[in-house]
Amino acid sequence: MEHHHNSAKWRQVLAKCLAFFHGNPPAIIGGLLATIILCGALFAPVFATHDPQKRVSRPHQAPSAEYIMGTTRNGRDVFSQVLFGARKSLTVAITAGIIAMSIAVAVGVSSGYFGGKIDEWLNFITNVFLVFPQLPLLIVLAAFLGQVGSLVITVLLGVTSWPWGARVIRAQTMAIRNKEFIISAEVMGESKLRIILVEILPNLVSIVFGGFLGTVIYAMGSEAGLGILGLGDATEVSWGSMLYWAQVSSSLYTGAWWEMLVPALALAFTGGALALINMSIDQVSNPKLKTGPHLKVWKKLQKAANQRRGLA
Amino acid sequence: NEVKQGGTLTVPIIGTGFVENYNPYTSKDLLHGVMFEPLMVFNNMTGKTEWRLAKSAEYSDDLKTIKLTLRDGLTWSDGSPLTAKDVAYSFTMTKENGAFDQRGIWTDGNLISIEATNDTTVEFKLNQADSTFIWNLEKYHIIPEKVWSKVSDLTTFTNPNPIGSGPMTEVKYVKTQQMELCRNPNYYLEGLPHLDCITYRSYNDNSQIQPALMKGEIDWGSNFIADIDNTFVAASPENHHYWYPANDAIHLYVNTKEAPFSDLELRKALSMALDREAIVDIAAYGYPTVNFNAGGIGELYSTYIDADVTAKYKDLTTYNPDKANQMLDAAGYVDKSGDGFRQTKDGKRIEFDIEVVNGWTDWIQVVQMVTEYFEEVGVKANVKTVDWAVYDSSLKESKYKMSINWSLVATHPILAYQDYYSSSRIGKTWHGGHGVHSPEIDALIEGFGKTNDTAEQTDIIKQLQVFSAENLPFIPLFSNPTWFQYNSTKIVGWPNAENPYVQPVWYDGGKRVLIINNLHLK
Amino acid sequence: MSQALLEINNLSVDYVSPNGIARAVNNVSLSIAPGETLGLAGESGCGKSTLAFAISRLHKAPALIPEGEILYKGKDVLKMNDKQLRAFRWNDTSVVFQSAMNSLNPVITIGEQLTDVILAHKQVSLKQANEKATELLSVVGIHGDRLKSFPHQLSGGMRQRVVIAIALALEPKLIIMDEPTTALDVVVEREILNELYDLKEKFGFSILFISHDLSLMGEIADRIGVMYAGNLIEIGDAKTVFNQPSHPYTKGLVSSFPTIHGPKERLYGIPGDPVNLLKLPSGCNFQARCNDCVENCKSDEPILRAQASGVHAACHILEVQK
Amino acid sequence: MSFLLRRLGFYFTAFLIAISFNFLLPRLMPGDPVDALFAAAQGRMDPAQMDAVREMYGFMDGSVFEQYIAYIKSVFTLDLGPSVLMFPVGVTEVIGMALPWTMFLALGSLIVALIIGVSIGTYASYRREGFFGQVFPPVLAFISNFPYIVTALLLFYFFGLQLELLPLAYTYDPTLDPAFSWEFIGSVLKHAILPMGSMVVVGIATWVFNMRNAMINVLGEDYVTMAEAKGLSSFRVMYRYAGRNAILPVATAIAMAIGFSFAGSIMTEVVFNYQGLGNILLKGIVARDYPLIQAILLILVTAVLTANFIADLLYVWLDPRISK
Amino acid sequence: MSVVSENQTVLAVENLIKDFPIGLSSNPNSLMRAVNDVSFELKKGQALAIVGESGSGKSTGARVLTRIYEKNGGDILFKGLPLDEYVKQHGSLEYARQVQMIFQDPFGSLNPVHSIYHHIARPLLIHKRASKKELRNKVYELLDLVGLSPVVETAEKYPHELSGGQRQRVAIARALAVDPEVILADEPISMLDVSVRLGILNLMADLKDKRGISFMYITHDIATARYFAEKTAVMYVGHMVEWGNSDKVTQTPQHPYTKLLLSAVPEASKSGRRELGAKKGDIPMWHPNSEGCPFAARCPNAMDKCNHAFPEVTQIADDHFIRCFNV
Ligand SMILES: Nc1ncnc2c1ncn2[C@@H]1O[C@H](COP(=O)(O)OP(=O)(O)OP(=O)(O)O)[C@@H](O)[C@H]1O
Ligand SMILES: Nc1ncnc2c1ncn2[C@@H]1O[C@H](COP(=O)(O)OP(=O)(O)OP(=O)(O)O)[C@@H](O)[C@H]1O
Ligand SMILES: [Mg+2]
Ligand SMILES: [Mg+2]
Repeated sequence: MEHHHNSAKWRQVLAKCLAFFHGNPPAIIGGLLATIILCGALFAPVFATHDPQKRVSRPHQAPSAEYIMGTTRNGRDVFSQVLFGARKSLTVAITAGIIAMSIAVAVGVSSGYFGGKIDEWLNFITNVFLVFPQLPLLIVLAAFLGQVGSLVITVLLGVTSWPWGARVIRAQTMAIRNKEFIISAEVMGESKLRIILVEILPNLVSIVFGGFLGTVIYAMGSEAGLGILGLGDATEVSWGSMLYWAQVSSSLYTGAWWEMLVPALALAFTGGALALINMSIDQVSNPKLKTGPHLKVWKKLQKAANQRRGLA
Repeated sequence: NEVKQGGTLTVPIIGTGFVENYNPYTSKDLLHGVMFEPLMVFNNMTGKTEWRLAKSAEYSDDLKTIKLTLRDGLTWSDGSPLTAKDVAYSFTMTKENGAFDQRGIWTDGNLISIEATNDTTVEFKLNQADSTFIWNLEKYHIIPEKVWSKVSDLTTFTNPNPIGSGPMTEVKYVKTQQMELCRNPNYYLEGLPHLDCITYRSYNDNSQIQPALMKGEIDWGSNFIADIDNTFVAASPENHHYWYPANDAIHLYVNTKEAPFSDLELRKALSMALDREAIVDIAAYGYPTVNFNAGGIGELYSTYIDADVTAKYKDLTTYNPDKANQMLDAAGYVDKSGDGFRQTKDGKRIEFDIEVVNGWTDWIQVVQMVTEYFEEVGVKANVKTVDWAVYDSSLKESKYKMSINWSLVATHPILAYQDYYSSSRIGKTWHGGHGVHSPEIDALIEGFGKTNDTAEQTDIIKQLQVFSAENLPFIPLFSNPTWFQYNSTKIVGWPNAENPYVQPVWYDGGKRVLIINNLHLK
Repeated sequence: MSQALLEINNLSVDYVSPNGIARAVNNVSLSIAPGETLGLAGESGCGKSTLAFAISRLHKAPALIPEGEILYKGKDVLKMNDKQLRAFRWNDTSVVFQSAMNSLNPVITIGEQLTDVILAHKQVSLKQANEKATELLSVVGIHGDRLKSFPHQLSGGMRQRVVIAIALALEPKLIIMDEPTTALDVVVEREILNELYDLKEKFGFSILFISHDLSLMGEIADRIGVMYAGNLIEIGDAKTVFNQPSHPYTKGLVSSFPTIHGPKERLYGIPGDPVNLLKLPSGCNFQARCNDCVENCKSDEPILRAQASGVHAACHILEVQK
Repeated sequence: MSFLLRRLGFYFTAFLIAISFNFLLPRLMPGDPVDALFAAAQGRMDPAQMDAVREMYGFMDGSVFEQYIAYIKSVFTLDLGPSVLMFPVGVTEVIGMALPWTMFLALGSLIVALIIGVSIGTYASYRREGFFGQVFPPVLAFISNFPYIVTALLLFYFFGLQLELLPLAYTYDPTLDPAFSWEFIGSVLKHAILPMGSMVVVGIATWVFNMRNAMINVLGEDYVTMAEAKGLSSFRVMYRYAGRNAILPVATAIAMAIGFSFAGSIMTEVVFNYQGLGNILLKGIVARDYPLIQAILLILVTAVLTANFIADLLYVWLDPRISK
Repeated sequence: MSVVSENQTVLAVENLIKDFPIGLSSNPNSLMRAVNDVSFELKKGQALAIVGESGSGKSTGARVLTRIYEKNGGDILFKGLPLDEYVKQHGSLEYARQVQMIFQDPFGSLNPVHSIYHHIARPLLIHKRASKKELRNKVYELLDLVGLSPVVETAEKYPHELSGGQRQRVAIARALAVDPEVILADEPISMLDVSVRLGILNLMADLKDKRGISFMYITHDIATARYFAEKTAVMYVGHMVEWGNSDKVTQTPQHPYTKLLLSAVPEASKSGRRELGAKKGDIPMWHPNSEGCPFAARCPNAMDKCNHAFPEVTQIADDHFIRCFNV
C-alpha cells in the first residue's frame, strides 16, 4: 500500500517535470546547458586532460589537440582549469545561494508569519541590508579580510545577498498567512513550527528556488568580479582567478584570447542557463506568463477562422 | 650636427588623476628632477657622481663635516637667485616637518646642524663620522626659502605658483587625466633642456599603459608589459624599444630561527633545487637578470660584486637537483611515509608556506614555480597569498617561514647590508627578519662609515658577501628588471644597452633628470 | 416582436489551452429584441461570460471564435474591421463587467474613465464631456463632485453605479450586464436593480442580463436562457422557465434556491459536480448528473426544440415524453 | 503623509546605521594608509618617517569613540578631511571630481536600459504569441545574465581592442578642456559608449522582465478589457490603461536598481578606466585611504536611500490608493 | 431520530465585544468595534444562523469563538464553563477539537500543496483520534461520510483537482474528523456554484440532525438561513438587532433592518421596482464610544432617542427578540 503510494507520488513528480519541460525551449536549453556544466564540474577529474595546477607546457599555447583550449601564460591547461574552476566557482555560488536563501527564508517567513514586532524588526533589518550598497561593501570586506579564499567569499556573498529574497518571501508569506488554510491549521491546533515548515514553506518552493537561482547567478558574477579585481585568492583555480590571471598576463593584448574568453564564456553560459531555468520557473509560479505550444495551435486556428469569415 | 630643440615628452603616471599640488613632498614623486633639481646624482650605472646644483662636496678628515659647494649664479625659475641659504633651509625645514624628512637625517640624532657659510657653501655638521651621509642629500628637494618659510602649515601647502630649479617648472595646465609642465626659462644649464614640455597622463594600471604604449600615445614606460616582444615591440620594431637592466635583487627570505630552516644544509639544498634560468624565463618572461651571486647583492651593484666570492659559491646557486637530493638525504630528511615528501629527522613532514603579496602576480608565478622545484626534491611548499599589511608585519616582525622579498636599492650596497644585518634594524625593515646576526657583523658594518678609504670599504663589502654566502639567510633568485620602454619615433637620446649612461628609472628624480636633459627631438 | 436587435447564430467559442481545446460556447443561437431583457443563467463556467465577450468581440488569445455569426442590426460583428468595431463598441453595445471592483482602473479618476469614452466616440469638447459625465453620474444617483475621485474612494455599490453610468454614456441600444450585482449585498443589489428599472424606462435599451441567481433572473428578465457546459439548453419566457422548467437541469436549478416565503421543505438541488469542458462525454453533457437518462443521452447531442409550454429546450427525455 | 514621515524616519535610522558601519569598516582593516604608502614605495621610504607621515595625515588622534564623534560630525558638516591618496586635496573635492561621472554612468545606463527595456517589455507582452514575444525574452535572459564583468571585458576586447572603434579609457579625451562644445560632449559620449553599453546590456533584461510580467498581469485585468470594450484606441488602452498600472511595480524596482547600478559602475569603471567613484574606491582601498573609502560608501548609501525615497514619493504620486 | 434534549446549551455568548485597532494611537476613536454587546446560545443539535450584510461582524464573532481573536469584553461559556476556565481545565487542544470551523472559500481553506489525505489525516493525528494503523481507513470513512467517493482516488488528489463543492466537502470531513461539538460555518456556500450549494446545506443538516452537532451558520442569504437553521440572528454593524426562531424572524420581521433585508431579497414571483423601506444612508463605523442605534441613520421611523441609546432586548413573542424602541 505504502509502496504503491510512493511510486504514484514519484510518477506524479516525474510527470510534473515532464510537463515543465514540455514545449518549453528555454527550460530545455537551460536545463541541458546546466546539466552539461554540472557534469563537467562533477567529473572534472575524469574529463580533465592535465593537472590544472601544474605547468604542463610552454606559455600561451594556442588550442590544439593536446591542449584543447590552449594553455595559460603559466603554461597550464585551460581546459582542465575551466573544469576544475567550475567546481570552485559553482561551489562558491551554490553554497552562497544556499546560505542566502536559508537566511532569506528564515527571515522572510518569520517576518511574514509572526507579524507584529518581530516583523517590524526583521523588516527593518532587511531594509537596512537592502539599501546598503552590497558590492562596495563586499569589496571593502574582502580587502579587510586580506587573504580571501573561496570560503570567505562564499560566506560574504551568502550573508549579504539575502535581503531581496527575504522581502519577496515575506510578502508571499503574508499573502499565504492570511489564507484560510493557515487559519484553519491554527484552529485545528497545529504547532507553529509545523505550520511554517509543512503548511507555508511548500507553497514557497518556486519562489525560493527562483530566488536561489538568482542568487547563484549573482554570486557567480560577484566571485568573478572580486577575482578580477584581485581580491580573491589567485592561487586557487576558479573562473574568477582564471580571469584574473588572463587579465594580469594581458592575454588579450598578446593574442592569447583563449585564456580570457574560455572562463568568460563558461561564466556566461552558466549564468545564461540558470537564467533560462529561472525564467521557466517564473512561468510555473505565474501561469499567465506561460507561452506554450498551445499558442501556435491557436494561431493556426485563428487564421483558419479568419479565412472562413473572409477576413485576411 | 645640431641638436633639435622643442618637442613634448609624454609619460604615464599610475594614479587616480592630477590635482593642483606642487608640493614635491606630497605630490608623490611627480616633481623631483622635473620641477626641482637635485643637488647631485649618484649614478650607480657608471659609478660616478653627477653634480647638479652642487658642484662638489668634501668631507673633513674626521668625516664629521661636509662642505657642499653650489654652482655659481644659480637662479630660480622666476629669475631670482638660488643661494646656499635656500639649500640650508630646504634641509633644516624637514626637522620640523618630519613627514618630509625623506631619509630620516634628523631622526638618528647624528646631524647637528646645517649652515650656509656663504652664498654658495653649505656645511653639514655631524656628531660621529659617517662617510655615507652624503648619499642622503640627493633625495631632498631644494625649495625657495622666500616662499616656503612664510607658510604656516607646510604639510597641507600645495605650493601654488611654484618656483623651482629643475628643467620643467612652468605649469601649462592641470586636468584630472593629464597635466603638462614646460621648460624652465632660467634653467642653469645652457641650452637645456632640449624638450619643451613633459605631459603626464594618468592611468589606472599597467594593463592600460600597455595599449597606450603600443599605440604610441606615450613615449616612456616604466611598467610591466606582458610579452613585450610580441606586443609593444612588434607594433613598431623600428621605434619601440625596451631595456631591462638589473634592479633590486629578489630573494626567498627564510626564517632561520625555526626548524626546518635553522638547518643550513636544508637552505643550501633548497637553493640548489631551483632552476633560476627557467624561473626567469617562464614565470617572468625572461625579463629579470638571473642572480647567481650567493653574496646577497645582485647585478645592480655589479661594480661591487666580488668575482671570487661568486665563483667560490657558484655551486649554491646552480641548479642541481641530484646534489640537492643527496644533501637532504645526508642531512636526514627522508621520505619515510612514502607520500613523495620528506620528513624531518623526528618524523614530521616538512611543509611550509611561501608568503607573497596578493596581486603581485609576477612574484606569485615565481613562487608557484619555486614550489614545483621544491616538490622535485621532495619538499612540500605552498603559495600563500596575503594582503600586503599581513606581509608587511610578518616580514618586519619575522613571522614568516619563507617569504619572497626584494633587497634594498640604494646608492651603495653597504646600505643594503645594513638593512640585512644591522641588529639596530631588526623589526624596522623587511630585510632583517631572517635571524642571522652577530656583533661582529654589526661592527663590520659600523666600520664602513668610519672610513673614507675605498680599499677598506671594498674589503668590508667583500666580507659581507662571504658572510651572506656562508650563512644563506636568503636564497637569491634573480634581479628585478628596471622596467623601461621607450618610443623613439619623435624623441631620441634614451639610455639603452649601447649607451647605458644611467639606470632608466622613472621614479627616481635624480636619474630622471639626467634622462630628461639628454632627450631631444629626432 | 419585430426585427431582432441582436441575433446570434450557431456561435462557438474555444479556449486553446496547453491541455487541449475547451469549447466554452457550443453552437449557441439566440436573439434579443429591442427593449427586451434577456436573462442568461447557468452555473459557473458554463460559458455565460464567454458568450458576452464574444458579442463585443473582446476575445484575445487563447480564445477563438471558430464559427458562428453575431448580427447586430443585421451586420456581423465578427466581420467588422477595426474602425467599424471600435465604433460599434460602446456606441451600440456597452458592457457592465462581472465585478465593478476590477473593471474600473484603480489609478485613473472615475471622471476620466467616464469622459474618455465620450471623447473617443463623439466630437465634443472636454468641457461638454465633463458636463455630460456629471449628468450621467446624477442619473445613477451619485453627486458630480465624485468625478475627481479614484475608484477606491467609492463604496462597492457606488462603483457598480459608476460602471452603469459609463455603460449608459453613449446611450447604446444594448447593454450586456455580466453578473452586475453578484458581489453586492442584497440591499445594495436592490437599489441598483431599482435604478436599472428607471433607466430602462428612460432610455429603452435592451439588456443581456447574466447571472446564476435564478430568482433574480425571474424577477428582472422577459426571457431566460439557461446554459449548461457551453450549450444553450433551454430558452423561453421568464415566468414559464421559472415556474414550469422543462430541462432536468433547469428543474434542478430552480429547486436549488430555498425561498423565503414558500413552504419549508427539503430541496434536492442537482446531484454531482459541474463537468469539465476538456472531458466532455459524447451525447448529452448533463447525463452524469441526470436522474432520468434514456438510451440516446449517451450517444446523441440533444438539440433545442420548442416545447409544449412554449419554451425551447434541448433534452432527449422531453422528446420521449412527447 | 504619515506614510512618508514613517519612511523618512526609517531612512534616517538606516542612514545612521550605515554610516556607523561605515566608520567601523576601514578601522577593521589591517594596516593603515601609511603602511600602504610604505609598501607602495617598495623600500624607497624611510621607516623612521612613517610616524611623522601618520601625523601629517591625521591618523593618530584620540580614542575610537572620539574618532567616531568626530566622524559623525564630519559627515553632517560635509567636512571629510584630506584624502590620503590625493593629499592634501580634501575628500569632498576628490569625490566632487568623480561623482558626476559615476552619476552619469550609473544613471545614464539605468535610464537607457529602462527606456529600452520597458519598450521591449511592453511590446513583448503585447505581441506575446508572436515571434518577438516568444523568442526575444529568453534570448535576452541569456545574454543579460553574463556576469557584467564578463560583458564589460568582452565589449572591451571586441570594440576597443580588436576593432579599435571606441576609446578604451577615460571619461573624455584627456587633451580636451571641459567645455560646452560639441567636440567635448561628443568625446564624453564616445567614451561613455562602451562602459554604459556594458551596463545597459546587463540591465535591459531586468526591465524587460519586470515590465513584461507586470504588463501580462495587467492585461488580464477587467479594466483593460473594459477599456477595449469602450472602443478606445489601442494606443490609449496600451499606455493609459495598461501601461500606467504596469509601471507601478516597475517603479519600485527602479530604486533598487539605482543601488545596483552604482555598484555595477564600480566594476565597469575599473575595466574601462572610467574616472568615477568606483575607480577611486578601488585605489582608495589599496591605499587604505579611510576618509575616501568612507566618503564613497557614504555617497553610495545616500544615493541608494535617496533613490528609495524618491521611489516612495513616485509611488505615492503614481498610485492614488496609497496617499490616504 | 434526534437523541439530544432540546435545551442543552453547548456554547453561550454573553455581551461579547471585539475591538480592532485602526490607527496608531490608543484613543477610543482609533478602535473599531466590530462586535458589540452580542449574546446568543448554541443548543445541542441545533443551528443558529447569523445573517447580516458584509462587515457586520459575523466572521469576527466566529473567530473570537475559535480563539483566533481575543475578546475585548463579555463572556463565552463552553459547556457551562467560562472559556478560559475550560481551556485551563481541558487544554486548548481539546477546545480546538470541540469547536471546528468551516470557511467561506473552499479553495483557500485547503493547502494546494497537500493531498486530500493529508488534510483529513492531520486533525486525526493531532487530536489522536486514530492510530497510525487505522488512520487510512478512518480517512476513507470520513470521505465516504461526506459523499466523496470513490474514496481511495479522492484521497490521493490535490485540492485543485476537485470542484468547489467537493472541496467544501473535504473541509467538512476535516472538521468532522475530530468529532466536534460545534461547527462554526462561515458562509460555507456563498462561493459555491448554485447547483451544488444545496448539497452542502443538506449535508450539514444531516450532520446536525443525526450527529447532534451544533452549527453556527453565517450567511448573507436569509433564505438559506431559514432553510437550514432553527434560529436566526440578524446583525447590523456589530450589533444583534433581531433574533429568535427562524420562521418568526423571516416571516414576521419586526426590526426595520430585518424588514429592509427581507424586502430586498429577489423573488422570481415578483417583478418590477420595489421600494426599500429605508432611507439611503451611510453605514456607520462603530467606535467604543459611539452611542445610539447603528441603524438610526437609515431607519424610516427613527426617533431622537435612537441616536443616544441602543435599545434594550425586548421579547416580542415566544422565542423572538428584538432591540428596537419601536415595538
Ligand atoms: N482565458 C481562458 N483560457 C482557458 N479557458 C478559459 C478562459 N476563460 C474562461 N475559460 C473557460 O471557459 C469556460 C467558460 O467560462 P466563462 O467565464 O464564460 O463562464 P461563466 O459562465 O461566465 O462563469 P461564471 O458564472 O463563473 O462567471 C470555463 O470553463 C472556463 O474555465
Ligand atoms: N483583523 C482585523 N483587523 C481590523 N479590522 C478587522 C479585522 N477583521 C475584521 N475587521 C473589521 O471588522 C468588521 C467586521 O468584519 P467581519 O469580517 O466580521 O464581517 P462579516 O460580517 O463577516 O462580513 P462578510 O460578510 O464580508 O464576511 C469589518 O469592518 C472588518 O473590516
Ligand atoms: Mg462569468
Ligand atoms: Mg465574513
